[in-house]
Amino acid sequence: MSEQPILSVSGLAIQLPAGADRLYAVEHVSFDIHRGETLAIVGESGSGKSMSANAVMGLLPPGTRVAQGQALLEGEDVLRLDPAAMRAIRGRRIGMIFQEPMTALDPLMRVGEQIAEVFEAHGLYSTAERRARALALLTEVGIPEPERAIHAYPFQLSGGQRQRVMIAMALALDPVLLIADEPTTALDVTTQAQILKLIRELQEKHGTAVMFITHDFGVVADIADRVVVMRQGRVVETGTATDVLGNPQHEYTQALIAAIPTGRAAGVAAAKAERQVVLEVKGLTKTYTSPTGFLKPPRVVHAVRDVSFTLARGETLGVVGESGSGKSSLGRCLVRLIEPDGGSIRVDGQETMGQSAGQMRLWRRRMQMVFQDPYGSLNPRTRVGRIIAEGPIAAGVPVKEALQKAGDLLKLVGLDPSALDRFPHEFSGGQRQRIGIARALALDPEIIIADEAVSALDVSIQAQVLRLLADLKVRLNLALVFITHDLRVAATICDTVAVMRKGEVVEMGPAADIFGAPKHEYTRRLIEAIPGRSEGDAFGARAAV
Amino acid sequence: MQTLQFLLWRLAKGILVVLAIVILDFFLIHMAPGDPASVMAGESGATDEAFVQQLRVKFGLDQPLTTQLGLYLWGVVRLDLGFSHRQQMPVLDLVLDRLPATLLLTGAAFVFSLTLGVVLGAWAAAHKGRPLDRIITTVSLVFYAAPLFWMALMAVLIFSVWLDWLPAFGIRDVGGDAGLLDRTLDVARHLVLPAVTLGLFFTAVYVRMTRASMIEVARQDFVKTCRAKGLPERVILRRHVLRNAVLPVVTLAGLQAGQMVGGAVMTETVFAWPGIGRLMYEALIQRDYNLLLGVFVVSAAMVVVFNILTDLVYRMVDPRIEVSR
Amino acid sequence: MKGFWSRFCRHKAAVAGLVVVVLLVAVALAAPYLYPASPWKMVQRPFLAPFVNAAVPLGTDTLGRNVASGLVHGARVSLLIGTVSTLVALVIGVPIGAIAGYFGGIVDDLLMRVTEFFQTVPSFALAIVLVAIFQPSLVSIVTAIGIVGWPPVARLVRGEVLAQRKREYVEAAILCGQSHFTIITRQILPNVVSPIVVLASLMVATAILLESSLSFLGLGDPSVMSWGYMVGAARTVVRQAWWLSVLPGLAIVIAVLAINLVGEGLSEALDPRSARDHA
Amino acid sequence: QQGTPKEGGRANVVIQPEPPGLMVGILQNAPTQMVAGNIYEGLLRYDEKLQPKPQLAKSWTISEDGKTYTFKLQPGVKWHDGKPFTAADVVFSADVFLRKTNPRTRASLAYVESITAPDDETVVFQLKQPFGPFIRMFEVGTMPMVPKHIYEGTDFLTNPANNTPIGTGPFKFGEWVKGSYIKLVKNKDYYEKGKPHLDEIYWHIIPDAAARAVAFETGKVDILPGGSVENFDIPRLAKTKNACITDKGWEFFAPQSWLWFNHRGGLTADPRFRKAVSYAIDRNFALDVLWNGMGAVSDGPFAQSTSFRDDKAVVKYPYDPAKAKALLKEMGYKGEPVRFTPMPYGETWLRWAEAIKQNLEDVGIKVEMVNTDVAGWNKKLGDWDFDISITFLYQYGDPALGVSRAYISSNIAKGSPFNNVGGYSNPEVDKLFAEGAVGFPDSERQKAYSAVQKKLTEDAVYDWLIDLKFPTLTHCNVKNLITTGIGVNDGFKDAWIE
Ligand SMILES: Nc1ncnc2c1ncn2[C@@H]1O[C@H](COP(=O)(O)OP(=O)(O)OP(=O)(O)O)[C@@H](O)[C@H]1O
Ligand SMILES: Nc1ncnc2c1ncn2[C@@H]1O[C@H](COP(=O)(O)OP(=O)(O)OP(=O)(O)O)[C@@H](O)[C@H]1O
Ligand SMILES: [Mg+2]
Ligand SMILES: [Mg+2]
Repeated sequence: MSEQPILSVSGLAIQLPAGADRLYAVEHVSFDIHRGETLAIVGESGSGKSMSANAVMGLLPPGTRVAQGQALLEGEDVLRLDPAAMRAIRGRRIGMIFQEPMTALDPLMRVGEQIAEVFEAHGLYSTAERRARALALLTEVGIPEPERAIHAYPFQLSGGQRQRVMIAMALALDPVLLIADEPTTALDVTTQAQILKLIRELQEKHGTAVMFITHDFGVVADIADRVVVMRQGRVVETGTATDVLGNPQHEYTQALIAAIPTGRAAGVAAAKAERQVVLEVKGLTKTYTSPTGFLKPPRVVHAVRDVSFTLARGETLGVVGESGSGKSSLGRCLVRLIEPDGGSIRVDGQETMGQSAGQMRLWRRRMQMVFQDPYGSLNPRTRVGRIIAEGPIAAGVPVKEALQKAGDLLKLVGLDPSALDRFPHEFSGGQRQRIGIARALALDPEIIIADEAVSALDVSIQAQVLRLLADLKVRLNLALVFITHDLRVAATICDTVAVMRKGEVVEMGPAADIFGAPKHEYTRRLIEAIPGRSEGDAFGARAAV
Repeated sequence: MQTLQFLLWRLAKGILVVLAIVILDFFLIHMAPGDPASVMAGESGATDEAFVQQLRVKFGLDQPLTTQLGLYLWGVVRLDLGFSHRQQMPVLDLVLDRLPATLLLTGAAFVFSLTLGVVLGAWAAAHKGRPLDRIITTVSLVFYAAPLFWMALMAVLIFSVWLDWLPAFGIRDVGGDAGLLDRTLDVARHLVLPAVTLGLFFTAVYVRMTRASMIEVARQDFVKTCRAKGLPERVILRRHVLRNAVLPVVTLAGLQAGQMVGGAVMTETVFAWPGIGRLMYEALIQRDYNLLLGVFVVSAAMVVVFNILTDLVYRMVDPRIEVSR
Repeated sequence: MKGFWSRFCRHKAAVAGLVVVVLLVAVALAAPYLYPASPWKMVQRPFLAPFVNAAVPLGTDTLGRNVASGLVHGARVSLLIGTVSTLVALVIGVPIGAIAGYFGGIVDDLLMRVTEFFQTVPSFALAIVLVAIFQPSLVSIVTAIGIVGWPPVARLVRGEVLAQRKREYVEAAILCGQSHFTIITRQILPNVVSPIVVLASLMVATAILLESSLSFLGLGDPSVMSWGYMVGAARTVVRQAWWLSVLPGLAIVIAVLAINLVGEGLSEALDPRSARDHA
Repeated sequence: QQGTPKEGGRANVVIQPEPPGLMVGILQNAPTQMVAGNIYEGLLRYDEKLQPKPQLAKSWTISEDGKTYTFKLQPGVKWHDGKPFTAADVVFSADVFLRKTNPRTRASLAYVESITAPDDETVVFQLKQPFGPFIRMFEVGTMPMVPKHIYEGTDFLTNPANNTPIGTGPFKFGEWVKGSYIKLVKNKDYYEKGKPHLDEIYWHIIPDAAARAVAFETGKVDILPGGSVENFDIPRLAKTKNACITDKGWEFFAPQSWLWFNHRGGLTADPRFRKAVSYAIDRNFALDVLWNGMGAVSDGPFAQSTSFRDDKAVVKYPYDPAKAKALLKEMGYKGEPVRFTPMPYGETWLRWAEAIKQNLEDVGIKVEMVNTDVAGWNKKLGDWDFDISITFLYQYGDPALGVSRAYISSNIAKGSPFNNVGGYSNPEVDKLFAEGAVGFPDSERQKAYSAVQKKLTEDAVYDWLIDLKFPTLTHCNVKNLITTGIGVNDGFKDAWIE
């Protein structure tokens, strides 16, 4: 490692505008990336991972600025370049991929053109050649039918395909450095595995240096050569992947690694003598028909097909499956946010199908939901206390009493009751999710449906929330339907797991059985795609500790 | 093919809407005090009851309202908008006679205001928070809030009376048999002042809309992607931000284009532009029911047409929309 | 509330706008004390230019009435017409838009067709017909302007509500057992208030100007002095007495600008999130 | 009389509002008459003193008993379509066509027993009884000649020829671009040799008063007929280069403005209240400020230029607020509101209404203004739904033609804003007006009309305001434009442009 690093960052400090949560987004950050090497930057949300990457890219958000330090790209300090010179570097010598494939592409432009734009930006090739190269790139990143895809608009591609387009764009000019800012976080396991594989292959082929930002240690284990761990704007630990994962020095790193869901089935509730069934679902079906035009056959999607299960108090049913398999649709059918087409849902033995809105309002209190998006699921203009108290108030509880209870609930989910008077935006994602849980608990439900309740959170927070849920489940003797695409999470918390594909439950059984001895081929594929597995037992063994 | 189906579907719906509007308008108009017979009688300066009654019978106003409506609707269905007793001409002829002038004026004003509004709005957005932004938004707001007739008159004073650059009123100079090119140029010269005054009023709206929309879009992720590609800021703004930002502006523009058909009364009056807005206003003042309804029907039809056009434009600009309901 | 104020005060322009609005309102309220005589009273010879006679500092109009007095008294009526008719438009447009956007389906279709009806009739003509039907008076004028003005509000609100409707917090509210009414009013509407405020501040201008067109046609409320009336009446004498249209026109422009600035400041201040964006 | 005429050229004139049509036999509104006066002709014209002059009739005689009117027609007159104009056309026009289409003419023709054509060039009107004003009835607006060969046996109102009017006048219909202009072209076969002098006339439709003023200033139009620009603009325009102004040409119409009082009840039924109003109003202010001093203050039901006006007979109510207050006090007026309906005929009228309201409030009368648009105003007055309103009416030179209609009880009928809408009903007045109409000779008429003027002013039936004059503005190179008592309405056959 004596050769000159591709990128060498030293003493980087980024100043935040006045009034932000801290003075510097990052401080004293230093790291090197060498040719052909993958450096993973991990750390909880807000630790300054993206800021560091953006600084290198010269794309800091307005109001922030580099206060100190240098970033040498092949010996040249990119932090001191004028905008024009920086633009010449972007896309050409440094490529970048972002987290959100859904919004990272211009919705109004064909993807072929968007790729060709990279060449155009740097004044390379003729129009025809640009197109040819775009096509070659699409082929290289493994998009099916690239000839057609080149004319596609982003909305016509799946998330994984879009991320591939992003990669094609980032690698179009064979940059020496690729910065990937959580490129797989928004994808489901199988797609994530494919994208990771793709990045690795391309890196090997082109010898690119990769700066990979993630909060998922599984991914780190899969892809990283070396690791930088960040916390609150500072680097707390640096080292090779094996060292950091196998033998973390800093207590924060240790805590992070400990927080990773083990992937081992918990298998607690099995001992319970007698199941007290609260929810009984039989033959539930939901089909979406969306009209496509005048006098044309509508598009039909079988989102839920003939799903049946029972759920008892104190039990957790995990629903897993890749994106679009119908998990959310199932959850929503249960609480009747969408109306199922057929089947039966019994709560405490009582049939709920075909009830009037008024009747529904009564039993609905017994079945509450925790949502995925900690931002979207809390009304930004309502104070937290009110958000939690709304259910009881609607049920006729006096406002004062309801607010008092909301305070208690906040304590229950581990928040300070002073939070009552604040607005959601003043909380972190994990805290917001706790608020969401408190709200679900406000009506003393028997059943809670959690739809991707921890997917948007980073590991350490995820672990906290999962623990909270597990704890509440036991304390309040709740029945829990836990929807997730993260099999490790499902394995950690669920008693029973249902695996869904295209609306159908292909396999259902105790978590230990499903993960230990998957019967269905689809389940096996899902499990294989879990990041970190291929790294072998170093990780798995440690995680089992 | 899909577009054609969509068009037919929208058209069918549009026709129903127009019919419903005819009925509502019909009653609305008849609720206003006075009727065409009394207005006509009044104008002649001397009348007797018998004369007014004779007119009423002639205009069919003596029949029950529902019968009148029925007759009218039956006419509309056959594309016959009735007869203007006052102007002694079929309503359809009168309206079609005036429509081109209005379409020319409002069309020009529309294009002018849309272009200027989008350009200025984009410019303001690019300088958000800086003086240029403030100046653009404020000036456009002044044009919005200033009385239109005053602006019109000032424009006439400056450009017609003092500088003598542009004609003050009318759609063309009468007389002479000039060639087609000369005639076109003549009309174009007459068009400038009214179109610009009318356009300036609407510009403010587009400036605001474009500005807000640009700022919104500029925050989106894909803009960052573009930067990461190394695209120059200029290109990003024009090719990506503006294009995405223009969608809501298109919606608004569609709405406004429809409204413009009937919305240019003041401008047409001040500039003696022989358009439909004036026709409508005169018909209203004179309670020329058939003519007024005719104008309403045509302008409603225009609104429907413009709505469809907007949707078509939208479909062209935004690939995500396959079918809008 | 404190947060609201500090957020609002961060906008210098908005604060300036607020100062102007407050001044205007103060002038309007003080009108009877500033100029106790009726603004319709003919006090001097007609067409007296401004800054000539100290008793009529802003000159006199066609009939020799005091322009300054007219402006001061007119502030009251014009601000009233501008704001109340905007409120009327909001009172009609917001619920219709909210209901259409929230319930969707047939309800939406139906309400939007109604909205379309009001949009296809040229608004100026509709206002004239309405005022003619109900007799010109402050009430009928305000109502007519409101009726003409609500469709854009409804459309805007519908669009925004439609977008909010899909957010998870609305679903959470449904699960809480809140009624549709509560959800619309307490959950959704506060989130769409910003664009409404901005639109409304523009509508104030339109309302004042529409009143001037009406009174020019003889359909104003003849018993009250307003800027719209002054502008309308000055129309035919622009050439010989520029101040008759420029002064009330200026008053309208200033009021509209100020109200707009306040509107923008409000819409940002109303949003608790903006504290962060602005830091 | 203004030097030697120059042949050729075009007159650009403003017309406002756009006329609904040009068939003057059917449409009696002002803009129609103004344009159509060039196309159609009557048997006679009238000079400024309202004395008859030949037109289609080259000479006429009135019998001793005042009951037989014999007209000799001009020879060789042709309709614009080439057909000859004969006595049969006159009989058809007066006896058939206008009886059906023109209510004002119809009323006067009630005195006519028969209309006959002894030969092609002679027409005889035989009256039932003497009718003094009859000789004033042959002007083009009141009795235009219409072609029999086109209209006989058709539905006059819907005859397609109404859109392409055929007359005998000095100009023919050329083209009408709706909303823009009406073009008339020279009638080369006009029977008066050497006339007209102009090649064509363009009537420009410019709906906005300010734009009309600009058009005049920039030389786009040469003639602004009375009422086509706002009064406020006239002094300014009159001072511009090459501008000439005249208030001639309204003698025949003699428009007079007054306040209607509703005699059917309420405050306005009380003569003391009406008198108080009359005293309260400052007519001179209105004349100076609103009408640029053109016209004259009115003090009785007969305008200054109307025949049989008797200054000594009228009781006058000059501006005297003190007297008004005294009268109000006397009648015990306690501030009950009175409704005042202004006439929405443009800014001048609205401003005037505001001034009047202010005058009334100055003496303590509480006024409630009721604004409407034109159609609503017609309806309100026609339905008698008002207390006080303002109006103006033409007097057509003779009290029997233009004055009596507002006072006689037989003319009280709902539906028209131009009959006796005030509802004043006095058998004595009815009788006097009837006597005046048929009195013979004129001294008899004068007696009756003097008595009527006294009676009406004593009663303060209405509040007469101003005898209006609508000045005509032209560029000074337009010569000989106004030669008769109906001014611009009488055709441009004598006019030329230097
Ligand atoms: N535009 C901005 N203005 C002000 N502060 C910002 C801005 N963007 C980020 N920050 C702050 O900078 C710090 C680091 O943010 P950064 O986006 O780098 O975190 P991250 O490690 O990428 O987190 P995540 O995993 O959530 O993406 C945070 O404290 C954040 O609040
Ligand atoms: N409102 C809807 N109208 C039509 N189709 C829908 C609708 N909602 C979902 N679908 C379709 O139903 C299928 C199941 O969607 P669902 O959201 O239940 O999947 P999911 O398993 O929750 O996926 P993810 O992991 O991405 O959240 C998908 O194909 C989706 O496109
Ligand atoms: Mg980040
Ligand atoms: Mg889902």
